[in-house]
Amino acid sequence: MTMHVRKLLTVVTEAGLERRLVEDLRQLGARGWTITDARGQGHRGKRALDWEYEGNIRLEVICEESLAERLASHFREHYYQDYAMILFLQDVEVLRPEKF
Amino acid sequence: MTMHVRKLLTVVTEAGLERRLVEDLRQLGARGWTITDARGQGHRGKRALDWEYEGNIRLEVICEESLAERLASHFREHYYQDYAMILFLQDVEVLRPEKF
Amino acid sequence: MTMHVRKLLTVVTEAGLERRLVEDLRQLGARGWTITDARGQGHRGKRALDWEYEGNIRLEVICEESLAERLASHFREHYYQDYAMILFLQDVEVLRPEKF
Amino acid sequence: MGALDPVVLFFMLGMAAGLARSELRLPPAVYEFVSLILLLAIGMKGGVQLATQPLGALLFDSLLVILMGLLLPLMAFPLLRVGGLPRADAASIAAHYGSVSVGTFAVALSYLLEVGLEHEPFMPLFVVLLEVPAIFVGIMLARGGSSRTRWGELTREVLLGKSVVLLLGGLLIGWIAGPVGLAGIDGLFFDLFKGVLAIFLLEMGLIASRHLDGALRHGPFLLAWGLLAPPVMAVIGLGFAALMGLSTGGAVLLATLAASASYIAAPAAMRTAVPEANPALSLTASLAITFPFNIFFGIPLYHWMANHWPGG
Amino acid sequence: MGALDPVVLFFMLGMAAGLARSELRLPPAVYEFVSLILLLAIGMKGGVQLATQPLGALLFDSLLVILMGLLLPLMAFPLLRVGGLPRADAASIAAHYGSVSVGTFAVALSYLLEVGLEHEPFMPLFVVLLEVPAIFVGIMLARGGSSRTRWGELTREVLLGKSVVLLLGGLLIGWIAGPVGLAGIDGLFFDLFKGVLAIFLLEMGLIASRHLDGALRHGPFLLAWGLLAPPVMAVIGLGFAALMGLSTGGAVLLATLAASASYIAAPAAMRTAVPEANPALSLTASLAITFPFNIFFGIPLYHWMANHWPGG
Amino acid sequence: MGALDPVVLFFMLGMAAGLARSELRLPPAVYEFVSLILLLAIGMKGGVQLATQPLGALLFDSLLVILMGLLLPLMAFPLLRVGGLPRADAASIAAHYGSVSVGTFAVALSYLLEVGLEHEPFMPLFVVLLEVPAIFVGIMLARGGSSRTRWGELTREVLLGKSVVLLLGGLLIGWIAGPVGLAGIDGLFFDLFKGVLAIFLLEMGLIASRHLDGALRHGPFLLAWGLLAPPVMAVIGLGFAALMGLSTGGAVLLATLAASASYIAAPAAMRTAVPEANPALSLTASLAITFPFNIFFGIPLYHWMANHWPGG
Ligand SMILES: Nc1ncnc2c1ncn2[C@@H]1O[C@H](COP(=O)(O)O)[C@@H](O)[C@H]1O
Ligand SMILES: Nc1ncnc2c1ncn2[C@@H]1O[C@H](COP(=O)(O)O)[C@@H](O)[C@H]1O
Ligand SMILES: Nc1ncnc2c1ncn2[C@@H]1O[C@H](COP(=O)(O)O)[C@@H](O)[C@H]1O
Ligand code: NA
Ligand code: NA
Ligand code: NA
Repeated sequence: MTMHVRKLLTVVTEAGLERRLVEDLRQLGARGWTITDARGQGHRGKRALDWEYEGNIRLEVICEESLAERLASHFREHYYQDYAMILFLQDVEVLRPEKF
Repeated sequence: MTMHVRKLLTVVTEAGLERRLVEDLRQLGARGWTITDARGQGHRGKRALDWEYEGNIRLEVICEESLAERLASHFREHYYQDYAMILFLQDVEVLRPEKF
Repeated sequence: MTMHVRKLLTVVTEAGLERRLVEDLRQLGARGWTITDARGQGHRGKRALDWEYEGNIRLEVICEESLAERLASHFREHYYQDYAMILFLQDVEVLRPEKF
Repeated sequence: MGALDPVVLFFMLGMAAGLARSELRLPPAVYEFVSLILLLAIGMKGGVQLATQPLGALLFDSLLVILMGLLLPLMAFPLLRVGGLPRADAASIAAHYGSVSVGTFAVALSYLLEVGLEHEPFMPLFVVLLEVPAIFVGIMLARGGSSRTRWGELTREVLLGKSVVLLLGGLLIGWIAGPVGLAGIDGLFFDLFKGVLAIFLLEMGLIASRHLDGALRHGPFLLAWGLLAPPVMAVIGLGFAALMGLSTGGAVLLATLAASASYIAAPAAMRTAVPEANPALSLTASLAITFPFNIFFGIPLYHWMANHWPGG
Repeated sequence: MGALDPVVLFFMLGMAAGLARSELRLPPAVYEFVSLILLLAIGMKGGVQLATQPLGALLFDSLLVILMGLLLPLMAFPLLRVGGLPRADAASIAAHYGSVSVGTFAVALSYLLEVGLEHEPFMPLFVVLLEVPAIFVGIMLARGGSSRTRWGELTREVLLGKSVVLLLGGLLIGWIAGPVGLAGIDGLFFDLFKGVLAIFLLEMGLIASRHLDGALRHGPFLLAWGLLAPPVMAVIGLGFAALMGLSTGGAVLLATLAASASYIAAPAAMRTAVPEANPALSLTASLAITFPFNIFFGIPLYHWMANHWPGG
Repeated sequence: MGALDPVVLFFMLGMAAGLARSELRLPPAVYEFVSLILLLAIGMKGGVQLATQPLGALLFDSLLVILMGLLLPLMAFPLLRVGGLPRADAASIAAHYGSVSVGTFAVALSYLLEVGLEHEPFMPLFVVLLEVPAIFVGIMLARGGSSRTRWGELTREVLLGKSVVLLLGGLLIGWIAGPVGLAGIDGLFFDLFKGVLAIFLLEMGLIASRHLDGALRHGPFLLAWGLLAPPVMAVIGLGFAALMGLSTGGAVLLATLAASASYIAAPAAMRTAVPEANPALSLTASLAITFPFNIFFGIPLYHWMANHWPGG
C-alpha cells in the first residue's frame, strides 16, 4: 500500500464563524473539509457548548502543504486579532493524493 | 516516561455506515475505537448534520501499523467506490503498547 | 511562515470525568484545551452516547512537551486503574508558540 | 375540493428560510423528537381503532395493500429506465415511490380533519404494510437476486428501521391498551398532533430547500417524474380503494399513500443494498419535488378525484 | 391488585427494539428533555400540596424516611458480601438500592391514578429525602471513612446533582407559587405528564436492553438480587409507612421507593467516590433487572401487600 | 403594581443551580426547541390578531416604533462613551439595548395575563420592527460607514437571523390562517406557552449565572448601566406609547421592549460586523444584569409607571 503525505490543518474557533470559514476554504481552493462541534478554553476565556452562540467548532482540512500554509496565513490575518482561534498543522498519509 | 509508537487511522464517512464499519473493525481485530459526529464537504457534496441520514461520522482507531494498513485496504476496497469516505494515517505515541 | 513544534495530547475517557480533568489541567498549568463528545469501545466495553452517563469525551491539549508528559503521567496515575481512558501524543506545528 | 390546511404554511416557511440561506436551523434532536411523536401517535390512533374491529375482515384488504406495494415499483421501474436512468437509480427511485411517506400521510390526516371527512380506522396499518414491500422489489430490480446481497441482514435492517418499529409499536400499544387505556397520554400524542406536525413540516421545508437545486441540476426528467408520477400512482391507489370499498376519506388516504415517496426507510435501505445508486437523485425527487407537490396540490387533487371516481 | 398501566408498554417496546438491535435510538437531548419535565412536575406537584400543609407535622415523618434511607443500604451490604461480591461492589450496589428511582416513582404515581387511589401530598418530598443518605452510607461502607475521600466536594456533587436540584427546585417553586400560581403551566407539566412518561419509558427500555446481557454474564446471584431485594425492601417500606400511618396509596409509594434502585444520582456519585467498583454490575441490577421488575410486577404486588398488611 | 409571576421562579432556579455549580445542564437542542416554540407562538398570536385589523392604521405607529429603535442606540452611545468605554464597545452595547429581548417580551406577556391587563394585538409586530434598526445604528456608530463593512451581506444576515425569521414567519402564518385556521395547533403553541417559557427561563438562568462574574469583573459602570439604562429607556418607551395612544397593557409592553436588551440577534451581528468589540461586556450587561432586572423588577415597575403616566 503506497501512502502519500499531505498536510492536515486543524482550526478550533468560534461557532459563529463557520459560514465565513467555509466561504474562505472554497475561495482559496480547498476540496473538502470536516467539522465537529466542540467546547473549550483558551486565552479568550471559556467557550461552553450549551448555548448556540458560545460554542466552538473544530475544522479539519487535508490538502497540499502550500494550500495549508495559504489557509493558515489567511486565517491568521483575518481572525487572529478579534476572534477566539487556534490552528495547528500535522503530516498525514493518504491513499488517494489526487483527492486532496 | 517511555512512549511507544502506534498508528492512528482516522476515517470520515457517512453516518449510515457506522454499524457496518464497527462490525468490520471487530472482525479484523481492532481492540478499540472512538467515534464523533461530524459534518463536511468532499467530492460527493455537502453532508450536513441536521438530518439523521445526511451526517458524517469521524472514526479513530489506534493500532499496530499492520492492522491499520489492513483496515485501510479493507475500507478502500469495500466503500471507496460507492460511499463518501476519506481516511488518513498518522503516527502517535502511547503509554501502554499492549492495549493497541 | 515559521512554524513551531508543540505536543498535542489527546485523551479519550468517560464523560463523567470532565470536571475533574479540567481541574487537573488548570492546576498543572495548561493554558487551553478543546473537548468534543464521543462514543466508542475499548477494554472496558462499549460506551454509547445516547445516555448522559455512558458517553465519552475527547480532550485535546496543545502544550510544551514537558507539560504534555506531566499531564500524561498525572492522568495515568490517577485514572488508568479505575476508569475507561486512553491517551496519545503527537507533534503539531503552531504559528504562535507563546500561546501554548 | 377543500381549502389549504394552514399546517403546510410551516413547510413554506422552512423552504423560504432555507432558500434565503437564513441562519435558522433546527438541531437533529428536534427532528427526532417530533417524528417520534408523529409515528407513535399515528400508530396508536390506528391501534386503538383496531381494538374495536374484527381483525379477520382486514386480512383481504391487507393482502391487497401489499399487492399494491409490490405493483407500484414494478410499474415505475420501466418508465424510469425509458427516461434514461441507469438500472440502479431507476430501481432505487422505484423503491422510494412504491414505499410511503409518513409525513405526507400525517398531512392528509390533518387535511381530512380540516374538511371534516371520516376514514376507516385501519389506515395506519396500511402505512406499515406499504412501507416495506417496495423496498425489496427495488433491491431485486437492481440486483436481480445476485448473491452479493445479504438478504437476511437486509430484511432485519428494513423491518427494524425506526419508522416501522414506531408505527408498529404504536399500533400494538394502541391495540392492547384500547381507547380507555390511552386516555392519560392523549395530551401529548393527540392534542399536540397538529402543532408537532407543524414543527415537523418546518424542518422538512428546511431540508427540502437544500435539495431543491438538485431538482434543476438533474434535468427536466426528474422534475417531470416528481410531479407526474404521484397523480398517476394516486389513480392506482384509488383503484385499490374501490376494490376494497373504502369510504371517500379512506380512498383519499390510500391514494395519498400510493402517491407519496419514502424519505426515511427507503433511502437508508437503498444506501446499504444498492450503494451504486446516487442517493441525491432519489432524495431530491421524493423530498424536494414530490413531498411539497403532494401536501400543497396532491392531497386536495386526490380528494377531488375520489369524489369524481366512476361510481364513487 | 390493579391492572397493568398501559404506559409500561412503552418500556416493552423500547426493550424489544433494543434486543432486536433496531435502528431506533433517541438522541440524548430527548432523554434530557423528558426527564427534566418529569422531575420538575413531580417536584411541583408535591410543592403545591405542601403549600396547604402545616410543615411542622412533617418533621417526624421526614426523619423516619431519612432513617429508612440509612437503614436499607446497611441491611443490603452484608447480604451482598455474603453473596460473594467484593467490598467496593457490595457497597456500591447497597447505595443504589438504598437510594431511589424517580422513573419508578413516576410509574407508581401513574398506577395510583389508574386504579383511583389517593396518596399523601408530601410523597415527592420523600423522594428527595431518600435520594441522598444511602449514597453516603455506601461510600462509608466502601471507604471506612478513609482520608482519600474528599467529603466536602463529594457532598456538594451529590446535593447538586441534576435530580436533586430539579426535584427540590420544583418543590420550592410549587410551594411558593401554590396551586393558583401554577395554573398557567399546568399544560406542559401536568396534562402531558403521562405522555412524557411514556417517552421516558421507551428510552429506558432501549437503555435497559443494552444492559440485559450483563444480567446473565454476571451470574445468577445478581439476577436473584435484582428480583428478590425489591419485595423485601418493599416490606420494610410498608413497615415505615405503618409507623407513619400513611394511607394505602402513600404506603404503596413508600414501598415502591424502598424497592426501587437509583440509576442517576447513585451511579454518578459511586463512579467518583468508589471508582474501583464495577459500574456495569450496579447498573445492570438496577436498570435492567429491578426497574422492569418493579414497573411490571412490583408496584401491583406492593399494592396487594399494602392491602393485606396486618391491621392495614 | 402586580404580584411576581411564578414563571420567573424558574429563572431563579437556573441561576441558583448555575451559581452553585450544579451538574444541571440542558442540552442546546432543548434551548433551541423551546425558543422555537416561543418565537413562533408570539408571532402567530400577533398575526392572528392582525388578520382582524385594518393594516393601514398601523403604518404610522410602525414608523414611530422604528424611529424609537433608531433613537435608543443613538442616545445610549454617548452615555456609554462618557462612561469610559472604547468606541467599538460603546457602539455594540448601544445596539444591544436599542434592540429587544424576545424572552423579556414573553415574560411581560405572561405578566399581563397574570394581572389581567389587555394589550393591542399588534405588539408582536413591534418586536420584529424593533429588533433590527438598532443593530444598524450600532454598526454605523462603530464603523462610521467605513468601506470595510460588507453592508449587503450584513443586512442579509441580520434580516435572516433565527429570531426575525421565526417571528415574522409566525406573524405571516397567523395572518394568513386566521384564528380558525390555527385552531388545531393551539395545543402546542398556546396552551403550553407558559410551561415552555418556564423551561426557557430555567435555561436562561443557567446561562446568565455563567456571565454573572463578568458583572463584577467589568467594574461598577457596567453594573450601573445594566440596572439604570432599562428604566430610563422604559420612560422613552412610555413616551412613544403615549404618542400612539396605546392602552396601559400596550404601554407596558412597549416600555418593556425599550428597556430590554437583545441577546440573540445583536450579539451575532456585532460579532461579525464589529469584531473588535468585546462580546463578554455586552452579553454580561444584557443577559446577566438587565434580563433578570427586567423580569423581576422592571416589568412591574413599568406597569406602575404606565399607571402614573401624566394624563395616562
Ligand atoms: N492549548 C490549547 N490546546 C487545545 N485547545 C486550545 C488551546 N488553546 C485554545 N484552544 C481552543 O481554541 C479555542 C480558542 O482559543 P483562544 O483564542 O486562545 O481563546 C478555545 O476555546 C479552545 O477550544
Ligand atoms: N480534503 C478534505 N479534508 C478534510 N475532510 C475531507 C476532505 N475531503 C473530504 N472530507 C470529509 O470526508 C467526507 C467524504 O468525502 P468525499 O468522499 O470526498 O465526499 C466529506 O463529507 C468530508 O467530511
Ligand atoms: N484502540 C483504540 N483506538 C481508538 N480509541 C480507543 C481505542 N481503545 C479505546 N479507545 C477509546 O477509549 C475509551 C476508553 O478505552 P478503554 O479504557 O480501553 O475502555 C473507549 O471507550 C474508546 O472510545
Ligand atoms: Na408511494
Ligand atoms: Na430504594
Ligand atoms: Na431595547
